[in-house]
Amino acid sequence: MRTFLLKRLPSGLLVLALASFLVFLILRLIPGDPATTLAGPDASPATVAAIRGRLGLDQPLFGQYVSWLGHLLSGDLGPSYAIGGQVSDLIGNGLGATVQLTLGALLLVVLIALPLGVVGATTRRGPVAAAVQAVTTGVLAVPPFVTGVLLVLLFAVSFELLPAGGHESLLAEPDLAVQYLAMPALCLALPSAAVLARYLKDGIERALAEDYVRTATALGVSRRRIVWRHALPNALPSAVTVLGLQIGHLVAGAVLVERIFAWPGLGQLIEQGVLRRDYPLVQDLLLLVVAVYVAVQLLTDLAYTWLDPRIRWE
Amino acid sequence: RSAVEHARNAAGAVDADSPRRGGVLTVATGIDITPSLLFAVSANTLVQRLAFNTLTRYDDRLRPQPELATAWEVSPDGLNVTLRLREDVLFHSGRRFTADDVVFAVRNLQNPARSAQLRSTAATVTDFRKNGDFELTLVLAHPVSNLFDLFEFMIVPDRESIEDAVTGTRLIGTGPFALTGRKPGSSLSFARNEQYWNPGRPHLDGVEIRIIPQAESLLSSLRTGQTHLSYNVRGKDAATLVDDPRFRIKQYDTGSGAHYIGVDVTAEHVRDKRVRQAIAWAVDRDRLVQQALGGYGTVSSVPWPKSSPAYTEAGATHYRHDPERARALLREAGAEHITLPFAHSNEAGPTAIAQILQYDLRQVGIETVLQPADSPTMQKQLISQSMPALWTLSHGFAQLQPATLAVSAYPFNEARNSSRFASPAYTDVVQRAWNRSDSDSPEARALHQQITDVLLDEEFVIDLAIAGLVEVAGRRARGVTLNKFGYLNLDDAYLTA
Amino acid sequence: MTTAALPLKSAAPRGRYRAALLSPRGLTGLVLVGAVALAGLLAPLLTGTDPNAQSALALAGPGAAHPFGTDDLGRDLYSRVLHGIGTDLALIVTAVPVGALLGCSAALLAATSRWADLAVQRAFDLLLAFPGLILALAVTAVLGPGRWPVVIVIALAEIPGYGRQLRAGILVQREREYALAARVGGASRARVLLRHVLPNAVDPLIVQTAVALSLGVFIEGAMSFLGLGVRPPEPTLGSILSQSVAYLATHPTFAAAPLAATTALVLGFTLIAEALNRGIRR
Amino acid sequence: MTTVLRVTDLTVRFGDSDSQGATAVDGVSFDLGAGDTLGIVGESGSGKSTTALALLRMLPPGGRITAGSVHLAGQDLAALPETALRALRGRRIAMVFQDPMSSLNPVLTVGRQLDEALRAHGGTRRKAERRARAAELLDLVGIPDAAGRLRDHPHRFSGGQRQRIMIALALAHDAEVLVADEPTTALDPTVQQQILRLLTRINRETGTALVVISHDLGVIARTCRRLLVMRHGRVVESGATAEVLAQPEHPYTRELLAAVPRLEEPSRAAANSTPGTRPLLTVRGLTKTYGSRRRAVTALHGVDLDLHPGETLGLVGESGSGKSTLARALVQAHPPSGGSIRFRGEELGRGARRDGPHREVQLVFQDPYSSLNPRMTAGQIIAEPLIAHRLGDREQRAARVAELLEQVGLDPAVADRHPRAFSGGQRQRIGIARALAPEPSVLVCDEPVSALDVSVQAQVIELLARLQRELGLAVLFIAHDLAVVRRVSHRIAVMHRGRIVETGPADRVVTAPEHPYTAELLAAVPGLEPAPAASR
Ligand SMILES: Nc1ncnc2c1ncn2[C@@H]1O[C@H](COP(=O)(O)OP(=O)(O)OP(=O)(O)O)[C@@H](O)[C@H]1O
Ligand SMILES: Nc1ncnc2c1ncn2[C@@H]1O[C@H](COP(=O)(O)OP(=O)(O)OP(=O)(O)O)[C@@H](O)[C@H]1O
Ligand SMILES: [Mg+2]
Ligand SMILES: [Mg+2]
Repeated sequence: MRTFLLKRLPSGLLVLALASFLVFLILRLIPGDPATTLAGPDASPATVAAIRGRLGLDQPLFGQYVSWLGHLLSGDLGPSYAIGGQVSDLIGNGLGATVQLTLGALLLVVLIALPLGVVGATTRRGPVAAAVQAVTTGVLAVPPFVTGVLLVLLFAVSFELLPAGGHESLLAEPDLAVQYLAMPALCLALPSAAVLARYLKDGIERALAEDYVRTATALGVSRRRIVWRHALPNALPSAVTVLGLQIGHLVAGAVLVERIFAWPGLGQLIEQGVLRRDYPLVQDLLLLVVAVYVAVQLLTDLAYTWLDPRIRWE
Repeated sequence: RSAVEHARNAAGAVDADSPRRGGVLTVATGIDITPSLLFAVSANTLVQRLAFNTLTRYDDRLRPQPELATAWEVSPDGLNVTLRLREDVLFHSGRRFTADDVVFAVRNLQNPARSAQLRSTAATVTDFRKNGDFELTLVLAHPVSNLFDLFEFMIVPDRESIEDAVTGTRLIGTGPFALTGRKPGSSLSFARNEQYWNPGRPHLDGVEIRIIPQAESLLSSLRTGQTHLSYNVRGKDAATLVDDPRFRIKQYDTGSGAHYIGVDVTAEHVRDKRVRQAIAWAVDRDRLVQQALGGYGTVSSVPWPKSSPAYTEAGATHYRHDPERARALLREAGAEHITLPFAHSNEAGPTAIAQILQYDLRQVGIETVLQPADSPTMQKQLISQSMPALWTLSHGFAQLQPATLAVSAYPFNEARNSSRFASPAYTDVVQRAWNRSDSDSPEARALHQQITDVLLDEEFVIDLAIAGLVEVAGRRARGVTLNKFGYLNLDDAYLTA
Repeated sequence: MTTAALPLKSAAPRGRYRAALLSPRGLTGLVLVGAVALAGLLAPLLTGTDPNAQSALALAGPGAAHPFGTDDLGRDLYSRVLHGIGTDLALIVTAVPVGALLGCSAALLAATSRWADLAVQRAFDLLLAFPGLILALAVTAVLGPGRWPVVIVIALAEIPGYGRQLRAGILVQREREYALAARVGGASRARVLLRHVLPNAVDPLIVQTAVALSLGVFIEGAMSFLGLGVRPPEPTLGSILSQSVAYLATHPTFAAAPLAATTALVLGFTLIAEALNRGIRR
Repeated sequence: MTTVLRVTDLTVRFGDSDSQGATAVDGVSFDLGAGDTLGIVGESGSGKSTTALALLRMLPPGGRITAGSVHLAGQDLAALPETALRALRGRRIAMVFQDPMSSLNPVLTVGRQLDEALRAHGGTRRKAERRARAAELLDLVGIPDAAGRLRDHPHRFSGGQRQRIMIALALAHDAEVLVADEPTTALDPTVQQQILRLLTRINRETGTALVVISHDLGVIARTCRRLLVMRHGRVVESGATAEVLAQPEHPYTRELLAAVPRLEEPSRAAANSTPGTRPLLTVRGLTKTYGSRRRAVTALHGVDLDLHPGETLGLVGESGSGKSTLARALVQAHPPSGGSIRFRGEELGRGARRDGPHREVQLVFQDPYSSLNPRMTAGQIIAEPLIAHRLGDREQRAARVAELLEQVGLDPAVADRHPRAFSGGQRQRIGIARALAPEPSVLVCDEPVSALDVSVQAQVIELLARLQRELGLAVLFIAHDLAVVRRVSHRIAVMHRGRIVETGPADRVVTAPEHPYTAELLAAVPGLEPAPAASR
């Protein structure tokens, strides 16, 4: 385990370094300029130039990159250009909400996908199979920006069951927070859950055709147990891979979902930052996302070796 | 506990129909403030008049009323303006407001970094003469017709915390509410300023500004009672709420800006002004107002809203939907089958407008290639004069003294604009309209008419419609007003049960 | 001499795929996808209305003149949806194979050496770690709006999915004894990989492809929603849907037709994938 | 004696339609009384496994019971609904599958799988009790440190051990009928003896009726009172084991008995060919360590070996002693950790031919199930080495494939069937055909005949002998059936715990073993005379 981590760490760091460069470059590829957004709609070119000077945007690109990295490594994220305040505070404020949202969604993904996948793999025809098919299809066919608005119209406007948007801290007000969380998390989770359910279903069907299932059947193990205890564990390693991939989609999806539900998380912050070309903020945020993602991949690989004992750590 | 109830109760239970103390008013807006643009008019100007005050305030007919300045006097030559200030005003920090703060406020706007649109007007103030702490004379380089636009525009900040203000961490002013918390991209919270100079005001305990970027979600938050007030409801959504007794909808005739087609007058084909006029004739403005603005807007060929001194019926209706005439003009100009690039913002609303315009132009033989871009990109192109031949955007600043438009709004700026339009005649008439101390004399009106005539003839900015500024308020929110720049004034606002 | 005289022939793989597609499930899928695709391909024949022709009659409900009603700019939704299907299919049919090809090549490359594997894996991480919004913004910014950025973003998004699935399959299969046997028989590394391991490792890619095709429509929609999609006024299912969102409460029929089309496509892809999978396992 | 299992007229067909299909089991009938023991022997591919699977209605996809019935305690298993059938499986009728490698769940620990078996029928035992019972079962089948190994996953066990775990699973419920399909193919004589004793004991003590399928008549003779001989899906002869063995009636049975190699028979190798003097293959100090440094398993400890042209070297040894590891090292399938392998004096894995196995050294894999590519047809599999070594054009290859199939006793028409559609023994022969395809001069056979009935086995041995005679083929013959090994080998090497403990002329090693382990092995070999328990 420790050797595994030690082996993976350098490549992880390399990814981060590469990512930092890409992040930096991509932002500068996008047209528009933080100075013009800062200067406002009716500013004169002189003002813009002055702001560029103040922000150091007139420096050579490589110099800007190095100075950003330097600050980053010294732990000083510096001030944001356009949103105001320190980048570290901004990220700190949004982090909780986003973690709440993505973890909530992740939980829902698993809770939805597992039964859908299992039932999908075991029932071939009949109303249940049709219902499962309908759900997995519908959810993948309706994009989240429609789902989100529909959910709000249904549960907030018509039935007045849940608030239309907003956020409460799970730690401070757990009972309210859950109600605020319900719709955004669901909206975020549904597409990933449908995808995961697909793979689970496929994996379970595959496992059910294997000889060891024949063994279990011959032992008289009940169908239910065969599916859950014998076939499912064999489908899990690949499902975990897919889940790892889906976490990337969750983070990307958070941008959209946070927007629809006015959720004060990092997704909103990224969007705001991009819309205002707040370079330091977006750079740091994206790098954070990359870091989280690299960590998630590491975890999935660990989970993989844990779920499939045949795979060794070398 | 139900979060739905909880969200509504955030407003506090107040039961009478008369102005009552208490409650937190929740305002929904589509976009967060940009702290660095605190001293400029930007997409979100809700906070300016909450945390700050201005020197004077316009009434409905652009007549100044006292705020921090209780009296004022302009010398006959228009070069000296003497202001008498309130003496009982404290900043949120507890410091007393004096003439020095006005001096600072004006100097602050002269700083290009503040990006104040009325910087040119502020820059005419060359000297300050104080008579004690509460009287002050501003010395101007030349008379200007839009001085009180400046006083309506200029918020008076605390000079000690100005750097915190432009980073959005602390807003110290003299206004009715003090900023208590900001979650960037999400919300701003304000609490009542207990030492507010206006006695008994404000009624509200606090104000919460919620940023809800998704238009549908913003509407839902109003409909569920989670928020009480918004100015960002799309016209087409407002239209669906008109008959709903839970809402009051008010349209300000100052407009929230005007939609226009900008033209690069140096670009091929459109450098001929007949082509530009043809475009003006080609657009079906009525359909645009109906389909893109949900009927909340006024068809207009000029920038001026009805409230402007420069408004004339003839000017507003100068160009109508007349494809025949457009075709004739194009024929005359020898530009019958042309293709032009056409930039627009990639948000849903502007994209719809651009498509309508594209379709109308095609009907007269002008093909356009739409170039959607996000707003920072548009803005950069606008400021750096790198727009393609055509673009569509909206502009402000026509709701005030007409001279302000031509010296402060970038599309119309006589010295430098995105259209690369320059004409001595335009410069001359603009300067004359601006360099005078009055704006409602017959002479001034004649100058305004001349400006209008130039605009209508040259059509480097092709005005299409004045967008309605729509206030959608839940039944419970009362006494809400905006100033001419869209600063939210909640001095007299209250919540009913 | 004893011969197990049972000349029982197992169907050739191609035959099995065909049989799978002709199962009720597969046929339903084919019919669904075929019908939608045909409608998209034949759009110019099926409707004489210009999909971009506007009129004052905005947001009309379904009727004789406009079978699906009109959109907010008075354009005929029937014509727009049909043309939109064509555009979407063109997009995903170019993007998904490209993404699949790149992803699979990367997975094969990863199978050649430990270093290649590490590099490819980390490249996937990198590709996945960027939120789609940023990727879409950057690509659109560089290329300008249009079809290609959408194709590229979809393709980029599919690469890691294909790559990882295939890599996982290859890792498992290559340890199987038949691969070793092939090597002992003298097959080169490339031949072992391509001829022996690959055919056994591609099964999960069937589901992957169904999901990828569905996600293609999905991504196109998200990009349209963010204003980064195909250049307006060209209709796409995603752009029609994102327009319709504003009218979900007041004019729900606006969204109905594009949703029906995407649902039929997704369901069709799923059914075909399931049928193929069952065919293989049989 | 009451009848617990009555099989009447059982018929199984493979394939979709009748025209295309094939009858694998054709009207098989037999009765099994409580506490009875029945052996099924027969030709490879004669339908033994299919019969066994049909008893529990667990046929692979494509297989259907088209006629007949299987009555277990009055219920017809062939017609019972699935749920009712489930209640019987494992509890009243249990089964050991022929292929232990893929029949254990790779991601569940052995303890979990035993636990699942124990709780399958709603047993009221508590967790600790089940655990104790699981350990007891593992111990019964002779797995050392049973309690400790419950936590291990199947891949940590050797082939023979896995086979025994399968048996332990089947023993979980003291079923009335236990069907064991080739339960001892992967076991060396000592362990085999232990397992057969266990089965006999269970039969005696709990009255479990046994159905043992084996191609090894010695195993049947030792465990079963009655015997059934199958061929082409039909029962050709049945009766008491002792009688059938003593006076076979059907010509096939006679043929079978005649083909049974006996340990007492001297080696025929010398008569077949005379080995050359210069060794073809020289192995010196070969070591092989599996796993990482911390959890290393050393499978080979400095093995020395010489193989001469035209020679057959028999290799016997305990299960898990490193025979397969050695075989793989010889064909360059796994790089050795130390030592050298020289072929015609040239070091393998060095110099010019660095990257890959040598055409002239081929291997027949031990596991006929996993070593055949499931996506290829038998013909393609056999043709692979020809393509790889660019031997012949398409038609020549097809001809060669047909020839090879014929040589190993398969109909050339089966060339376009996939491995799934073959029986265990048939697959093994496909593996042999593949190894022979590129005309090697050294053939390493890892248990090439373990799943073959004696007549096919004889045929394969004759094929190898002919190749040796005509082409001077050198064979390393790994097997646990000492009689076969003695018969085919010039010399025999005995392996024990990664070392070769004894090498010598075949007859000498069998008649006068020097190493105690060799003696132990020899003592455990089952003969054809029925065991005392069976002759009650
Ligand atoms: N891949 C592996 N990783 C770790 N250990 C292994 C591996 N393969 C084999 N071993 C171990 O190496 C030893 C020798 O295994 P090998 O397969 O050579 O035995 P064998 O003599 O062929 O036995 P059998 O007669 O059961 O086939 C065994 O103890 C086994 O547990
Ligand atoms: N899945 C299948 N599809 C088609 N034919 C099959 C299938 N499985 C087995 N067969 C055929 O059925 C016949 C009987 O096979 P079975 O496995 O019962 O033989 P067996 O007697 O157990 O032989 P062995 O001793 O070699 O294991 C064989 O000829 C085989 O080719
Ligand atoms: Mg068999
Ligand atoms: Mg072995």
